[in-house]
Formats: sequence, structure tokens, C-alpha cells
Amino acid sequence: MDEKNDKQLRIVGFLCNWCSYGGADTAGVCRFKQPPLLRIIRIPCTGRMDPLFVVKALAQGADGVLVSGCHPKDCHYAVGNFYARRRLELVKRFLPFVGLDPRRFHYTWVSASEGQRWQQVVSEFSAVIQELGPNPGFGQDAVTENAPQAVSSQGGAGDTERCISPRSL
Amino acid sequence: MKRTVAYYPGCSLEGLAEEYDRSTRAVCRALGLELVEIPDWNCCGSTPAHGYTPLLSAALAGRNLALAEDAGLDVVMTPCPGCLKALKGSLEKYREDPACFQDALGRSFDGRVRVVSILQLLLERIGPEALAQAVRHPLTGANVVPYYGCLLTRPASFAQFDDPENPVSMDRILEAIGCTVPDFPFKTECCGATYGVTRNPIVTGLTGRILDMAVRVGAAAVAVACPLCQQNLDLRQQQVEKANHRSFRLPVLYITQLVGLALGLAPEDLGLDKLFVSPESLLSRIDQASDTADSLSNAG
Amino acid sequence: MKNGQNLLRIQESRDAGFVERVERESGQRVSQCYQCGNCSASCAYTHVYDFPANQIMRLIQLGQRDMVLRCRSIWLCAQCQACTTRCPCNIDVARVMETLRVMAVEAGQVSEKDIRLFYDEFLKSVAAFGRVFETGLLAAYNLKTGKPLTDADLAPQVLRKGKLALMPQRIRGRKEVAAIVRRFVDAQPQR
Amino acid sequence: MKTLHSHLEDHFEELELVIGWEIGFEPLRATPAFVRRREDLARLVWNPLCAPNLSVYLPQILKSAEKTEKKVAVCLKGCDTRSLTALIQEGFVDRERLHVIGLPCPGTVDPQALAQARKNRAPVTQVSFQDNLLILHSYEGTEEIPLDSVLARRCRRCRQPNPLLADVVLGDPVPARCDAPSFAHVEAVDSLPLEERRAYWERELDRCLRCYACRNACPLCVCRDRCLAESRTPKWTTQRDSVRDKFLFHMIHALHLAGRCTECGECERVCPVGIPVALFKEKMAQIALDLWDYQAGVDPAATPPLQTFDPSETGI
Amino acid sequence: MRIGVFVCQCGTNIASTVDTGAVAQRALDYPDVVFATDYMYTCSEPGQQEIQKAIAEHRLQGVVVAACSPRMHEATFRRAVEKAGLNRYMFEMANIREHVSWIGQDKGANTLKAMELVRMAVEKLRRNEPLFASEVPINKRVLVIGGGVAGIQAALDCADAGLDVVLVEREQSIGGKMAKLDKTFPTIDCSSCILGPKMVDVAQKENITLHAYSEVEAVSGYIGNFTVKIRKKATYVDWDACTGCGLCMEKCPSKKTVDRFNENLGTTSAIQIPFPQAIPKKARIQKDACRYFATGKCKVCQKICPTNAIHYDMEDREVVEEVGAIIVATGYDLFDPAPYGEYGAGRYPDVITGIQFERILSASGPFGGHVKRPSDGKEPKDIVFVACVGSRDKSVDRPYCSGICCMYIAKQAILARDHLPGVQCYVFYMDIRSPGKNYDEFVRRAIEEYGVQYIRGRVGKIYPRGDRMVVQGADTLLGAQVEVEADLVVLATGVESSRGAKELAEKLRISYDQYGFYMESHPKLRPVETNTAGVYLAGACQGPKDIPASVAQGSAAASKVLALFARDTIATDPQVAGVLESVCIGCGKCLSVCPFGAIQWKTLRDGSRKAEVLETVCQGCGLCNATCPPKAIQLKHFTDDQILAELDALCA
Repeated sequence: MDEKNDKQLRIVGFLCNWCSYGGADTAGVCRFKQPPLLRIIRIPCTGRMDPLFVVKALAQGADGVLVSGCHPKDCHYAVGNFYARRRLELVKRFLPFVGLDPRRFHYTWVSASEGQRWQQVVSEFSAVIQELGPNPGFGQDAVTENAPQAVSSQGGAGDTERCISPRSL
Repeated sequence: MKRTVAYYPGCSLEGLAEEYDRSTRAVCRALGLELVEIPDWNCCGSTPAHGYTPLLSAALAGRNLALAEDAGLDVVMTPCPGCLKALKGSLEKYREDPACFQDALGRSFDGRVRVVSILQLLLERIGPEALAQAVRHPLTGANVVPYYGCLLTRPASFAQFDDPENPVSMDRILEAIGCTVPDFPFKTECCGATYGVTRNPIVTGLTGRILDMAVRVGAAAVAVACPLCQQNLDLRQQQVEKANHRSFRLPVLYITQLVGLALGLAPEDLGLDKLFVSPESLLSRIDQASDTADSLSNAG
Repeated sequence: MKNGQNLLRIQESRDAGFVERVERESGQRVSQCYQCGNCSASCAYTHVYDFPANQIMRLIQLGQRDMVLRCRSIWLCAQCQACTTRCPCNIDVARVMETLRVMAVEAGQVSEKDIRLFYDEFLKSVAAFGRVFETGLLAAYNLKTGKPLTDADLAPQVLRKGKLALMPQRIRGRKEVAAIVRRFVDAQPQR
Repeated sequence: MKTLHSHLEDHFEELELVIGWEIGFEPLRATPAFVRRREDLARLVWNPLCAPNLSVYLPQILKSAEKTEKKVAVCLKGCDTRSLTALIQEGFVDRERLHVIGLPCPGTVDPQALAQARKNRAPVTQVSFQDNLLILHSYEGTEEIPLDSVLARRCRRCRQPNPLLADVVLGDPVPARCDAPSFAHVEAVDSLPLEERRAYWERELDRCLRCYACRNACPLCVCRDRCLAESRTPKWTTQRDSVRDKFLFHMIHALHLAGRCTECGECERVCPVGIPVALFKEKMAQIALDLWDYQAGVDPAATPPLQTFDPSETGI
Repeated sequence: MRIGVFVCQCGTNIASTVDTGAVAQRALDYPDVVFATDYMYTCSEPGQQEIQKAIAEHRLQGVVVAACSPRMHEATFRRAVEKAGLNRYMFEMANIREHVSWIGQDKGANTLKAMELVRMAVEKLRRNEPLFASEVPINKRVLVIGGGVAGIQAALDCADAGLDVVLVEREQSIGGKMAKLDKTFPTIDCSSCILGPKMVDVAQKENITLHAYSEVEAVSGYIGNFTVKIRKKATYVDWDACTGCGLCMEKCPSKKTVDRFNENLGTTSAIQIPFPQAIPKKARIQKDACRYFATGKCKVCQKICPTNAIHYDMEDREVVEEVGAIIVATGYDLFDPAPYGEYGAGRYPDVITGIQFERILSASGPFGGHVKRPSDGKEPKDIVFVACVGSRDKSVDRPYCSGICCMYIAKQAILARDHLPGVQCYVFYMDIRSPGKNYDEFVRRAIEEYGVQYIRGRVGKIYPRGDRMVVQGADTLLGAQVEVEADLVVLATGVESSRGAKELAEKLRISYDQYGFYMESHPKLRPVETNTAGVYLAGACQGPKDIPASVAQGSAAASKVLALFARDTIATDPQVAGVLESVCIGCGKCLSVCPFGAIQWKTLRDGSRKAEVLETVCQGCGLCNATCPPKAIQLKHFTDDQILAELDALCA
């Protein structure tokens, strides 16, 4: 069994230690069944969450990225999630611009006592990822010849229909 | 401030409650509020329609709102709390799902209008201070209890006007026109509503309890703002007396009739003659009080 | 227990989907009721009900569909909203009662047929004229219930005051109104 | 040009250094000039070829400059002053040490576009400007090219041609080309289906040489030689020549500029392989505007949105 | 690095849905892993010995345990590897129980997931570094906020153990709610007789500094070394001079001042000592009621005071206290029944709250302990108690049970019968909650011996009829609406969080729930700790609580402080941020985002400025790490490289 070369879909979870990691534990203690896609990375606070982690994970082919922290106003560090939600929302809105599917990234707030809510979050997000299938990532294969002729500002290729060269605008 | 208001009288005000209609129009005219009757209005559907499904009620009531919108009016006033509930419910249904609402209505609708009761209109557009200033014959010497009935302020989330358990809007109007307002614990107790026809003993029981409390707190009259309540308290007072083996003879006036009296409007413009329990006892008390006041001021 | 039933075989008479259906159609979370009794304490009609309001809620929770739909209380509720206003669980009890009436009609289990009849005549009047014709409504009700003397004692004084309309008000848009009513009333059985 | 020269002549005694533009290795290239001697002032030029955003030099120069009473003069176009505002906001530049010469700007020339617009092929020997016309002289003759037809992309969406902050403004105000933020170019990319968008960027970024010219030209890329894209610890990118690593570098750049980029377009201007890299930051600017109604480099007292928070925010 | 992997079967908890043997076997393929095994109960004593043995035998430099949640046993295993000579941070856990075996039945998928979690842990461990805690000295003084029974207990316990205690009380006297009670359930002890001596103790202990009529303004610092600013509000009486003789109260002409201590049932003077047993027994002028402050004339108290203690120009004063730990015991407030318009509290004088009835019962109360009704002073013949007013009611945003009302109603009904043997008491209740020692017996006594009529149902409406009140309710056991005519109605108002609780929580940086009650660190296992180290909770500030529970928590919090102060220094968590100076560009973004002010500037010899982390202040949230553009600041044990390693283990 080689875990790297199978068709299993994977969600990378970044969970704050105080609320959501505890919420995931609570769900486990309560035996709330969840799909097996999620792999959790424990971080102290969603404030630790650099949006680059999200971009890098999706570029590398993680099928989904789930970030979860304490509910706003309940942050163990008082304000970490206030900063986090700005950064995460920004990256969520940015992803589609570079062709990464924003549906593959979800962020939410789950407290340590909300085992049931955690089960729901994981189940729903897993269903979304199952539906989307494997993530091709960014630049997974060498750039192929049949990539769409969306054209650069380097002149010369402005002859195709899909030309969106900024210069042509 | 825009003074023109769309007027939805409702079916009762064309029939048994015609004096409510008459006094409402007279009072508004006297206070400079222009009422424009919604052209070709229809029945709001009342409880029977709502009982079928809230959407039917919303659509029936909604036709009137749409007509008001067509007439370019943005505030609809109805004196009847039953109609008020139906009209407000209609707006709520519209906001929930505009498309579904318009399907049921069978026409387009913008939902711009606001619906208010006569009490809300008097308090918001005129206000107690201005009302008091407009009074020509203050109703001093009259103990009048305000009876709101159940629908005017309930449920609070829906009415969004006055306190659901201890409303004071009618109290403030009564005070403004010079009445003495005793604490009346049964302001919002139900009078039996439509069961006057189908289950008469219920009404005689409930209404009897309300009249009894009014007498206990020393009321010379009851002020109401609902045609159905008025019917049960006034028209059916004889039935109530018979069932309870006691005599009340307590006049039950629409708030607009009382305001009209204070404004000095003619009794016939207020339809005082249409009341079943004669308001004579109340009127004489008021006259006495004002005579006393007059003679005192003359003496001084 | 009223209605002469002192033994309720809960499972035998249980309709498992009933709570869910009532909740869906009324939009109210009846299952959250914890039986404080405030609805019954506040209701002006508890004394004429066969089941007080809190017991209606309880019967719904237990899925006792037939007992609920056949009861008289749901028809005697006057929609005065006292229960709704005071429910600590924010349940619109009056709305639940109204929903149960509709379900009772659908199930053909109406206990208080005359009240239902009054409502039907009311709507018929609206559909016919656009507004309610009080005199006609009363006459039709009296005729169909076979209680010709209902409120007859009031007739003389009403006549004396000139308050009894003898002809209905017909509005111009009555066809529109009739169309609205028909959209629902005709569609009623399927709903 | 007279005004710039005469202004500097008048104030030269108060100045330690003047940063401006001069004609570079060919007449069509204006390059940054650092003038410390009065006689060199004559080298300075100001015309639509003066594309470089000179604010990029300020943090380093002020850091190493000696604490003297004399100031550093810098020539800034309208859009360049937004960069300066952002630098002041983040504390990288001490406003007091600067003498800012604001220059209302009619737009700068895109060399590629100019090359395409020319009919002649011979090297240009001299350029002059008249009424929004470029007059190019070469041995093949003289040709006149309207400035508007060869504007850089950034200038076509410019809404800040006039300096926002300056000690002196030389020249008459210029009407802005756009009066509200315009993201038409970003929206053009957004209008592609998701898959094609990815393929588009994969193709574009495949050309990236990781020369870091975009980064070096960016006035707000303040890490300089400590750039995360070249860091060994932590190691975010490899040195492998793969599209994904190139992509990650650009994402690092874009995310570091989120809520800070003033859209001066320098990154894109200097890209030797013509990747429209400024679009990444324009997208960020669009999001910042949508989410927080924030525009970078407009208000020196504002805090960039990712450096602060608002507990009452909803919907995110 | 030489790494050992231990896969726990946790009996069948893990082994039934994860092939632990296969996981261990697979781990051997991972880089640096030199030893891997599975074991039945890794956390057991022999399990830990197994790890220690392997460390020695295989010269392991790092250990991965795949077992339960690190929130459960990370500390256990860290100690175990430390005993075997490893640094405690050269250890990682993979959570294959709560996050794997317990949430899925598919053994194949579970086993695969467990393998990956182990691989992530191994990859992270490979980048771990030994970390060492630093020691900071502890200031062995404790601040207690709130002088109710919980705070008093905490202060006395700490003082008895020899600690310096600073007690801050918002009101003029300590004693809290308990000082207002007449008797206590279920023993019918006189409240002031049992609380009074404790209050006197507080005044007499030399190592307790009492700041009454004072509030906490600001808190800074961290466990072991807090700095607290306290605002001493102006009393217009110099308390050093005041002897509490009470002469001023006698002579004060403003006798119509609303008596707040008596819950507005009586009147008092504008200068006042709230009750005879007050501690400190000092007078205070209630500014809004004082004739001098209103008119500029009077000064009777100043003329009469034998010690010249009256100073009309007194202003609020700020004092600063340095402490090493803080106990929060700010108590609760009672629900204001105004939202229940149908009950008429406030409109009808004979509809009162439970605490008002408590004052009526009290011998030092407004009626001298004679049970009379407020409207006309008549002795009531029928008293109705209404339970759950502002408890278990979503419609007023109080869905929780207040816990004490059932008991205090029973007590008050019994006391009413004791005072007036002819009185009949009725209690409208929804459920009787009496789970305490001798509590249910007490309620039964009220019913069986005192004849209190318990009616199972809520009250819909209360209204006057003649000079009596009609209580209209339901008896759901009968299925009937019932009416009781009463002379006095007592609303058993529920418990809510103390006024200002949220603002104080913000100052202390402790969390609170949506109702303003403070959150304990763990609802079962850390009931008096907060998530802010060095701040502890006692009493009803954490949730509704009766007296014994509050006292127990006061002592518990004190014992936590004593345990903390048993050492001279505390070890700081080394999982804090650190700056790589050569990479820091001095942009200052970390300084601006740090929620704790834990980063400051440091100027190097070349004049450049760099960020510097105050390790004892840093709480380890990592916000700076995420913010730093060149990533010069790294959160130890959660560095970029460590997180990226985990990520790369999953997808690269």
C-alpha cells in the first residue's frame, strides 16, 4: 500500500489548537462518522495561517484545503482569527484568478465543543471535493502545447480568438 | 411631511362598523391628514384565508397594497387590526419570496408601501402634543379604559409597534384628549373574536370578563380600535348581560369617535348615533366636567 | 386524558413523520417545546378546549396525528397570539394551530364542521363580491348549519340603526379576486 | 523642462541629491539619474519616456544617506506619489528628508507598442514631443506617432496622473483617463473558464526566467535581498526551473503586495519576457477595494487592511 | 536523525479499524525512521518503558507516537522521552484515534490515513529542534477581583497561606449578593451570621489590602508578573479618618435617597454606610442624592463629622498593584424582569423579585424582618412564587438554567410560613432542580411540612383585581388553566453575568460565552483555570452557582495560586516566536500585529533596527510569523519549514 500513488483524494486541514482541533477531537470522542479524506495539520491559531500555505497546497495538488479556527471573538489569542479571516477571504477570492478552484478551499469556525458541527463541516466539504475529483494543481505537467491560446502581453500571438492580451484591451 | 395616506377601510367598516369609518375620516380631515381610499379595494381575506394558507391571505391583501402602489402612495392606513395583520403579513410574504408572492397575486408588486394602524398614524404623524393642542373640548372627567384587543400589538416581532403586553399608544391618545386613563389589566385579552356567530357563549364569557374588569377599575366608557372588539363589546353587550345575569350599560366607543369629540366635531359626523349602548352617560359626565371648569374659570 | 382515553398505546397510534410535517408546513420547531404550559396559561380558550395548547404540542411530539387532527381545540383557537407572544421557545403556537386545521381539512377529519363552514362561506363571499357581505354570510351560515336563529336577537336593533346592508358591495375587480382565491382553493386537495 | 531645471537650480543648495531621469543608451530609453553636482542637472529630462518609478530607490538611499540638513529631491509622476505615500505609511521613508517634485503626467510610452507602431525600422536618433505627439527622427525620416496609441497598459487605466503629495508641482494638472478604479483587464482574465485561466497563467509563467526584475522594480517589495523566494530557511520554493516554482514566486510577490500595491505597474513594465504580472496585484487591489473599500497609497494615515482587523466585520 | 515510531492499538479503540502493524511496518520506509512497532497501550507505564528502552537501544533522537489526540497525552509522552534523555520537543504525535479510528469504519482507508499522518509527523519531527524553557521570577502577590463570598474565600485562603493579597471590590462594602440574603438553603443558616465573621477576617488580616469602591482599569504583563491599574472611585469621605460612627447618616437631611442595598424597597440618607455589618465600615456620599452637590449648600455632614473626614472635592484616584496571579470572582447579577410585560414587575408594587423578598425577610431589611407587602404594608395571606423568570427562556435570550432559583423559592416559601404561619404559598414551576446534598429533601419539606402548593406550569399573566393580584397560569398536570389570587407575587429572577463582565474580560484577556460568563479552561478538568495563564476563576462569574459551590471554587482557585507560588520561578513555554536578525528587514509589521505587545525594537551596532521577541510575554500564536514578509520571525515548533514538511508529506 503506497499512500502516494493511489486515487485517494486528500484534504489538508489547518486547525487551530484551541478550538477546532478540539472540535475534531470532540467529534471523534462522540464517534461522529466522517469521510476519510481529511489530514489535519495542527497550528496554534488561525492567525498563524499564512495564505501562502493555501496557495502552495492547492498548487501542489492538494484536493482540498480546510482552515478552521475559533469563532470570531472567541480566539484564544483574542484577535488572531480577526486577522486570519481577512487574509483567508482575500486568498479565497484570489484563487480563481489564477485558475485554482475556490471550491477547493474552505475556511470556517468551529469551537472545541462543536463536535457535531465539525462532523457536518467535514462531511459537507468532503462531498464537495468528491464531486470535484482530483485537483490538477498548478503546473502539474509541463506546459502542454494544447494549452489555450490565452495570450500574453508579449506581442505576436494576438491572432487567436481567445486573445486576452491586456494590450488588446 | 407628506400628509397623503392611502386608506383601507376593510369590509367591517362598510357594515356594522360604519361609524368607525365615518369618525376616522372626520378626525383625519380635521387634523389635516388626507386619506385617499384605495380604489376598488377588496377583502383582505381575514382569518379564513390565512387559515387556508398564509399565501392566499397574502395575495388577497396584497392586491390592495398593489393598488395603493399604483396610486403612488407609500403609506397604507387601516383602522381594522384584522386587516392590519393581513396587510402586514402580505408584505412579509412578499419579502420572503417576491417571485412566489407575485405568482399568487397574479401581477407585479414592488413592496415599497408601509402599513400602519390609525393609532400609529395619529402618534407618528400628529403626536400627542400636537393632538392635545388641537383639542377644543377636552374630555376631562371621563374615566376611559383603552381596550386594544389581541391583534394590534401581537406578536411583537410582527406588529413592530408598541409593547405587546402593556401597550400604551391608545393611553397616550386618550390622555392627550383629556381623558383619565385608569390602569386596565385586560388591554390585550381576547374578546372572543369571530366566535360571536359560531360559538356565542365563548364571546359572552370572555367579553363579560373584560366589561367586568372595566367596571371594576371605574371606567365610564371603553375605547376600542377594532371593529370586531367593538361588535362584541357593544352590539353583543345585551347578550353578555343576559348570559352573565348582570347589567353593564357601558358605552364602547371607537378611539376616533372620542378624538373627534375632543376636537369638537359634530356627533353625527362621528356616528355616535350608531352605537348600541348609548354614550349619553359618558357625554353628560364630560359636559358636567367642562361646565364646572367653565364656571370655575368664569368665577375666577 | 380527555376524550375518554386513559391508555394511549403510543407506538400503535404513532405517525412517525408527523412532527416533521407539522414543522415543515408551519415553519415552527414544535420539537423544541419543553412543556412549560405558558400557552395554556395564556390562552383565553383553554376552558373550552378538549386538549389545552401544551397538550397539542405534546401530542404532535409523540406523533399522535389522528388525535390532534380530530380534536376540537384547533378549531376553537381564535388566533389571538397570546401563546405565540409568550412562548419561551419562540414557537408561533397560533401558526401551528392554523397549520393543523389545514391538515385536518385535507385528512377529512374536521371536528367542528360549522366553524369550518363559516370560513368557507366567508371565502365564497369574498370570491363572489370582492368584499365580505356580512348579511349574506350570516344568512348562508344559518341556512347551512340548520341554526336559523343564530344572532336573530340582534337583528331588530341592527336594523333600527340602519347597519344591515341588504345588498352586497360588488367591486370592479372581483374577477381578479376570484382568480386569486381559485388559485388556492381549487388547488387545495393536492396542495 | 525649463521649470524642472530652474526649480532645481534655485533649490540646489538645500539638496543633497536629486533623483530624476536622463537619456539612456538610446534616445527612446530614459533611465534613472542620481545627481549630486550642480553641473549634472542639465542631464535631467522629463517626458513620456520617463517611465521608471523612482520611489523604489528611496528606502535604501535614505537609510544609507547621512543625517544632514539637506534633503533628497525626487521626481515623481502622479502614480509614483501613491507608492511614496504607501512607503511613508509603512514607515520606510521619512517624509521630512525628502523634497518631492511632483510631475503631472500625460502617460508613459510602452516601448513594445512604440516599436509596433513605427513604420520605419531604422534606429531612432532623436525624439521630441509636441501636443501629445511623439516625433521620431531616424535616417529613414521623421514620423509622428500619437502618444495615446502607444501608452503603457498601466497608463491606459490611470486615474492618478497628478501628484497626491509633493513639495512642489511642476506643470499643469492633467485630466485623468479613468475617474474610478478600473479592473477591465483583470475582468478579461476572470471571464475565461477556470481551466483556461489556469492554462493561460501556466503558459505565461512558463516564460518566467525568475530574473526577479519585477520584484526589484517594485517600490513596495521591501525585503530586497531577503526575499522569501530565494530563502533557504524557510524553503518555500525550490530552484528547479518548473512552472509551479515560478508560480509560487509570483504568488509570494502578489500576496506580499495584497492591500499594499499602488498599481504603479513597474513589475510588468520591466518584465523582460512580457508577462502581465501586474494583473496579480491588480486583482489583489480589486479584492481589497471590494472587501474593505481600501485603496493603497491614497491616505498616509491609513493602515493597510491586512495589518489590522475589524471585529464587527460580517460576511467573512 | 534516528527516529522511532510507536503505533498504539489503544486496546481495540484503534486496532479495530486501523491495521496498526501495517502502519508501523510502513513507517520503516520513511526517511530517518530506524525503529517502528505497534503496542497495545502505549500510554501505560510499560508502554512508556517500551519507548524509553527503544530510545536507549536504538539510540533514537526523536520519537513519533501514533495514538490518541495530543491534547490528551502529548504531555505524558513528552515527559517519557525526557526521562530517557531526549529533549521533550523531539517528539511528535499522530492522532489516529479521534481523527481516524473513531470516525470511520473503512479499515483500508483508515490505515492509509494513519500511515499518512505518521508520515507527516515524521517529516515534521525531522525539522524539530530541542527547545528549552527559560525561568522568570514570580511576584508572589495575588489580586482577587470581587469581594463576594467566592472572592472572600479565595482571599482568606491565600492570606492564611501567607500570601500578600489585593482584594478589589466595586461596591462600597464586600459581601456581595450573600450579604443581602436573609437565610441560606438548605440549612436555614442566617446568612450574615456565617458570612459576617469572614468579612471581618478580611478587614483584620494584615496581608490583605482591600480596595473597596474600586475597579480594575487595566491589566498588563503575564503570569508571575502582572501590573494592575485600579481606580479608587471618589467617596467624598476620607476613609483613613472615617470611624464609621454613623453620625453623618443621622444628620444628613437627604433622607429620601433610594436604598440600593435594600433593592430600592426603602430609603436611606445621601451619606451612608450601606448596612450595619459593612466592611469596610466607612461612609460614602452618593453624589446624585446629596444636597450639597445639587445646590452648593448644606455641608451638614462636614460640620458634624468628629474626624473631619468629609472632602467634597475628592476625585477618583489610580493605584498600581504588582501581582503574580489574578483570581476573578466578580459574581453575577439578577435578571431584570421588565421584558416580561405580562407580569407587570415595576408597574405593580406587589410584584417583586426574589432578592427584594430576601430583603423583606431580613431583620436588617426595609421592614425590619416583618413580612409586609410594599404597596400598603399589609401582611400577605397568599404569596405566589413564579419560577424561571429570565431562566430557560429563549425569548428573552436566557436559555440556561440559573440553578439556584428552585432552591431559593423553597427557602423563601418556608421562611414566609415561619414569619407568618397563616400565609399560604404557591409555587409555579416548570421542573424542580434540586441536585445537591439535602437539597431535594429541603424542597420536599417545603411541600410536605410547610404545605407549599407546587403547581406545575408557567404563569401567563399577572394582573390586579381589587387590591389583590391575580396570577393566571397553567397546571399542566391537570391540563387546566388555573388562577390564584395573591397579595404578593415573587418573581424568581434568574442569574445573569455581572454588569461589566465583558469589559473586564477584555482587560484580562480571558474568554467569555455569549451570555458574558467566563470560560474555564476545561469544563471538567480545569474548572477554575482560564486559558490565560495566571488568571483563575471563582464563583458565579463562570456560571450560575450556589454558595457552597462558590466557596469551593474560591478555595480551589486559591490552591491553584498557591501551587503556582510554591515555586520561585516559572518556566516559560519555549514554543514562542524568534527572530533571525540577519533576515529581519525592520519593517515593523510584527510589532503592529502582535496582540500581546511581545515584540519590540532592537537597534544593532550598525544603527539598523530589528524586531526582538520578549519570550516571557509571547504567547505563541504565530500571527507575527504569518505576517512577516521575509519570514525572519519564526514560531518555534511551528516554523514554516515544519508546516511545509507536513504539507509536502501529503502532496508535493
